[in-house]
Amino acid sequence: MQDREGMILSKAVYADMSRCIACHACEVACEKAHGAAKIFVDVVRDRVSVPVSCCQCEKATCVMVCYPGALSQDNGSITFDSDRCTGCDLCVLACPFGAVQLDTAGVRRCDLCPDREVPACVVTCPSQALIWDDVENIAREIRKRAAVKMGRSLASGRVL
Amino acid sequence: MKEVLVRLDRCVGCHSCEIACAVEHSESKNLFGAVTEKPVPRKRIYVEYSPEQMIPVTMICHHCEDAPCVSVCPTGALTQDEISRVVTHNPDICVGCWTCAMVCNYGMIGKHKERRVAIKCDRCPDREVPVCVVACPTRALAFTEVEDFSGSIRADAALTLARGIVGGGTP
Amino acid sequence: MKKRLLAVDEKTCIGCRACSAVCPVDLIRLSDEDGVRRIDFPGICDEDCQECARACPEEAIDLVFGEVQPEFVLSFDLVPCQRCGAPFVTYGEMDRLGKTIPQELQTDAFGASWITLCPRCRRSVERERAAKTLLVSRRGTRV
Amino acid sequence: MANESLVPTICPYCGVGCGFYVALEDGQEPRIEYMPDHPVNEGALCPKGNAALEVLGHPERLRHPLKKTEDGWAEISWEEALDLVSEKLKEALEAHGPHTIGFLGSAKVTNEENYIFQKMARLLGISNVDNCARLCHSPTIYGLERAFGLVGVTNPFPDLANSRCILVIGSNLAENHPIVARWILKAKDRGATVIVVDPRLTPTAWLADQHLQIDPGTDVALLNGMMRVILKEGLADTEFVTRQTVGFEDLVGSLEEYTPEKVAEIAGVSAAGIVKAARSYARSPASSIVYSMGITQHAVGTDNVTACANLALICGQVGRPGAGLYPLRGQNNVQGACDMGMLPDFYPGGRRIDDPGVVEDVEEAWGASHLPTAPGLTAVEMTEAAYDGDLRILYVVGEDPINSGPNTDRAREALERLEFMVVQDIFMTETAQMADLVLPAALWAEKEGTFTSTERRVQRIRRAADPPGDAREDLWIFSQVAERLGLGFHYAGPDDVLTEINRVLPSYGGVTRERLASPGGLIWPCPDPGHPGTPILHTEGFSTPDGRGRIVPVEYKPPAEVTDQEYPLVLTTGRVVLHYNAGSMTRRSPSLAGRVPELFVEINPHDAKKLEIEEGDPVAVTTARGRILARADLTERVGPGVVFLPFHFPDTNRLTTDVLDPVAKIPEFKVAACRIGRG
Repeated sequence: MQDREGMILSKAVYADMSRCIACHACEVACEKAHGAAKIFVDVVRDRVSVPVSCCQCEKATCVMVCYPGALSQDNGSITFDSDRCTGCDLCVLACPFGAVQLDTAGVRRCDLCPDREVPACVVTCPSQALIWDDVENIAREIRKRAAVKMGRSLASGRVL
Repeated sequence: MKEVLVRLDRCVGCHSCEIACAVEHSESKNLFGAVTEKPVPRKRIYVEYSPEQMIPVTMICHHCEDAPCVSVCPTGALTQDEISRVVTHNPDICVGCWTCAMVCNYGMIGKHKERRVAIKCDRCPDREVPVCVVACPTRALAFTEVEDFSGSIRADAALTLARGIVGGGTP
Repeated sequence: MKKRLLAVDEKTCIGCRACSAVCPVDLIRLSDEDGVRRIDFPGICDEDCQECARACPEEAIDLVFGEVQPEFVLSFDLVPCQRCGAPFVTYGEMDRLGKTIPQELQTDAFGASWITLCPRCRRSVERERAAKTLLVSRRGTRV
Repeated sequence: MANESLVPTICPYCGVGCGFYVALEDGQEPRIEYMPDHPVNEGALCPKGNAALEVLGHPERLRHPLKKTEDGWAEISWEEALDLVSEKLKEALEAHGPHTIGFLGSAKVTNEENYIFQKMARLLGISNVDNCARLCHSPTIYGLERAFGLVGVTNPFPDLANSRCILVIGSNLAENHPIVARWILKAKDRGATVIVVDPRLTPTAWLADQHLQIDPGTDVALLNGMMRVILKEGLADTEFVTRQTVGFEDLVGSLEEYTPEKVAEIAGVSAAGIVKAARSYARSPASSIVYSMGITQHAVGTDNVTACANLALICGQVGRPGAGLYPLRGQNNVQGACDMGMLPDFYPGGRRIDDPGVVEDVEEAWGASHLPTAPGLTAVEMTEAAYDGDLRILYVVGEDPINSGPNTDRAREALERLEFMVVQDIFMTETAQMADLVLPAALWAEKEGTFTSTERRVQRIRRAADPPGDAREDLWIFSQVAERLGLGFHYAGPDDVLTEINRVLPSYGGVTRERLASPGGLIWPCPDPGHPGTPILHTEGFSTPDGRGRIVPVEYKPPAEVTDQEYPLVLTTGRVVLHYNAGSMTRRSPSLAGRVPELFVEINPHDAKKLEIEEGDPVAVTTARGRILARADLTERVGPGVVFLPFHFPDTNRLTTDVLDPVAKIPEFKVAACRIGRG
C-alpha cells in the first residue's frame, strides 16, 4: 500500500491506551485465529491497561539476528518464512518489547492476519483501542483530537 | 528556561511556521531550493483545524518534563537535555517502532518517509530563536519564559476589559 | 563398526534451541531447569539428514562416521533477568545477540539495557513507561 | 474460501445482543466471523463472544436424559423421561394442587421457548413461574414500571454517543458489557463528560472524568444529594416537570436533609464531588444514566432504581436522543424472558396478573379458562417454600440456583427437600447434580428462535450445528411434556410460536420472522407489520395511564448487614470480564478459564498489611453464613475496608445474604459483612 507521494505505508497494530479497558478480547481473538495469542494485555497499577504486540519496526532487531533468513524486511514490512525458521530462539531474545514468543509450534509473532482485510484483534476490540494504520495517519488523528480539545478550552475559558 | 508557547487566539492559520520549519530543516535552507530537494524537507510543527470551534490550532512539541516519548524509546534514539529539556532524536539509532508516536498526546512525532524513522521538533539548535517563532506574522508563537507569557495574556485581557468600560459595554 | 555420529564443537556451541527444534526425529533434547540448559545429543544418528548441522548458527555440528559413542550432554548456565531474576538466556546466546545487534541500539536514553531483561519483563517495563502520563491523569479523577 | 457458509447469529452471553457469524467450512471446526454491519457492535466482540463456540461440542455436554438411581445416573430414553416428568406433574397437581409446583424459566433460552414454558404453567394453573431476572433486575421491573409505565432501556446503545453527560452508577460495563464502553468512548470523543459511581476502581472508572468511589449501598443518599443540589441551584427542568410528571412537590420536601456535607459523610466521597456531578448531569443538553446490578442487587434495590428515575425526571433527561436511562441487563434474553411473562406476577407483554381485564384478554387469546389471577412465588421464595415443604416439584430450565442464588448452603438444603426436581440444561451444573431427572438441551447455536436484547431489540438466531447425542431443543421438550399433559400444543416450530406471540403481545405485533432477517432486528414496541420499531421510548409522554412520569421520594436506608467487630469488612460481589454468571459455560471455555482459573478475593493493600496477608496467599473469607477459601489479590481496585469476590465460582454465594428487597424480592448480593483470615 502506498500514500499519495508513492511512499510505502507501514501499517501495524497500534494501541490507544486511553481507550483500552483490559478486556482481553484481542488476546482471545488472536488465540482463536492463530492457536496462541501474539498480543499481550496487562494492567499497570490498577489504572491503565497496555496491550503489547509486534510494532513491525522499520529496522527490526529480530530480523538482524535471524541468520537463516526466515525473517526478512523490505521497505519496512517484515515477512516470515516458517520453512526457513530453525526455532533457535534468537529473535525472541532480540525483541526490545518481548513481543515475539516461541512455543512448540515455532516462532509466534504477529503476522497481521494476512487472510483478513483488517487483523482480528483490531476488528474485535470493543473499545476501538487498537488501530490498524500507518503511523503518520495515527499521529495526524491524535493531533486533530488534541486540537479540538485545545479549541474547547479556548472557547470556554478566556475573555479574549 | 524559554519555551515556544502558542497564543491560539492570535493564530490565523497561515501555515508560515510550517513552511519555515521545513525550509530550516532542508539542505539548501531556502524555499526555492527546498521544494526541489530529495528527500523532501519535512516540517515538525503542524497547523491543525478544529471543526468544532472552526479555528486553526497550532500544534507544537512541548518538550514535556520527563517526556513520555523519551522514556518508551528502547534504543535511546530520543534523548532529553537535562537543563534545556529539549528532546532530540537521533535517526541513526531509531528502529522505527513508533512507540514514541503512540504515547505522544499531541501527535508530534512524524515520519521521515525516505529513511523510515521518526522526525520531531529539535527547537532549531542553530538558531537563538526557533524559526517558527520568527516566521509567525501575528505573534501567535512566542519564545519566552512562561511567566512573561502569562503576563502578556494578562495585559491583553486587561486591555479588552478596559475597552469594554470605555466603550460602555461589557467585554 | 562405524556409525554416523554427531560431532559437536563445545567451544563454539552457544546453546541455542535450533538443533533440537529442527531434528525431525527428536533425537536432540533440550531442557531448561534450575538455571541450567541441558542439550542431550544422541550417541548415533542413522537418519539420512543434515538438518541440525545446517540449522546451527555457529556451524558447531558436524556429521561424521566413527566408533559408537555414548550419549553426551552439553550444559549451559542461564543468565538471570536483571529485573525478575528468572534465568532466560545462555551466555553464548547473549554474546551472539550483543555482537549482531548494534551496540547503540541496546540501551535506552537512561543507559538501561533491554537486552538483559527477559521478554516478560521487557513487556512490563514498556507498559509501565507507556502508561506514565495516563496514570497521572487518572489519579486526578477520583473524588 | 470454498464451501464456506456464514450463519448469522446473536451472542449467547450478556444482554448487549452483539451479532456475529458462525462460519461453517467442510471438515473444519465452526469458527466465528465478525459482523461489521451490526448496528450495536459494529463487528467487535468481547473475549466471551470470541470464545462463544468453545462450549459447542464440549465433551462435558449432556447427551442423554439421565435419571438418578441408587447406582448413580442412568441413561434413559426420551420417551421414558418425558413420561416421568408429566406423570410427576399430574400426580402433584391432583394430590396437592398447582401451588406446590414451581417453574424456573431461563433468560438464556429463546422468546418462543419461554413463551411456551410459561403458557404451559399457566394452563396448568401454576403461577409460581420466574426467571433469573429476579436475581439481577427485578427492581428495574418494579421501579421503572411505576416511574415510566414501561420496563426497558429507553434508548438504543448507539444513541449513547449523542449524550453530553453519562452517569454510570453501579455498573462495571467495561467488563460486563464491553461493547457499551465503545459507545461511551464515542460520546467522550464528542466532548461528553463521564461520571462513574462505583465502590471499586474498575476499568469503567478509568473512562471517567469523575469517579465517585462511594461506600457500597449508599446510592440513594448520593442520588438524593445530587437532586438536592439540582433543586437548590435551580437546575431542574421545571417546564418538563410540570408538563410530564406527578409527585414533584413530595420530592422537594423529602430532600431537605440530604445536604452535600451529610451525603459526603454517608457515602464516603467529597461534598464538592457531589455538587460537581450534579451540575454536570443537570446542565448538559442531553444526559444519560447507565446502571446495572450495583443498583439493583440491594435490599433497597427498588429504591435505588426509583432514585435514578427521579433524577432523570426532574432534569427532563429522558425521551430525547442522548437522554435516557439504561438498565444494562446481564443475560442475552432476560428482557425477552420477562416480556414473555416468565414472571410470577406478569402475563406476556408485561401485563399484571392481578388485573382482571388482562386475565380475560389472555384467556381469550389462548382459548382457556381459569388462568391464575394472583401472583405466584418468586425464585428465592420458591427455595424458601421448598425448605418449608410447601413446594414439592421444581422444573428448572437453564438455571443454576445453587450457584447463582444467595446463601447457597441453605438453598442446597431446601432443594434436597423437594419431592422431585427436573433440570433441563446443557451441562451437569451443581443444581443438575441434585436433580432427580436431567434433560439434555440444545444450546443457542443448535436451534432457531429469537432473543430480545437489553435494548428491546428482537433478533433472530439460526441453527448452525446439530445438538450432541440425544440433546433436543427446549421447545421440543416443552411441547412433548405439554402434549402428555393434554394441553394440545401443536406448534410446528419456533416460527409458529412467534406468530402466536405477534398476536398475543401487543408490542411484538409487528415483529415477524420476515422482518428480522437483516442485522439489528427490530426494537419493540412494534405493534404492527408496518411499524418501524421504537428505538427511543417516552418521546410523547410516558406509558402510565395519564402519560406522566411518577416521581416517588425515597429515603436512604443503610444496608441490611453492617460491619461489626466480628465481621469488620464489607464484602461486595460482581463479575470479571472473562467469566459469565455461574460460570458453567465460561469455566469450560479454555481460552477464558485459562486466564482467570480460580476464585480470588480483592483486598486493599492497606487492609492486607494489617491482616499480614501477602499477594497470592490462600485466605479464608467468612460471613455469618459460611467460610470459603480464595486466593488473595492485593489491589487498589477496592478501597480500604471493602473486599470483592467475583461470583463466577461456586463458593462466592455461600457467603451472600438472603435478605430481600421488600418489593422486588431480590437478595442483597452487593453488601455483606465479612472477615478475612489466613487460609
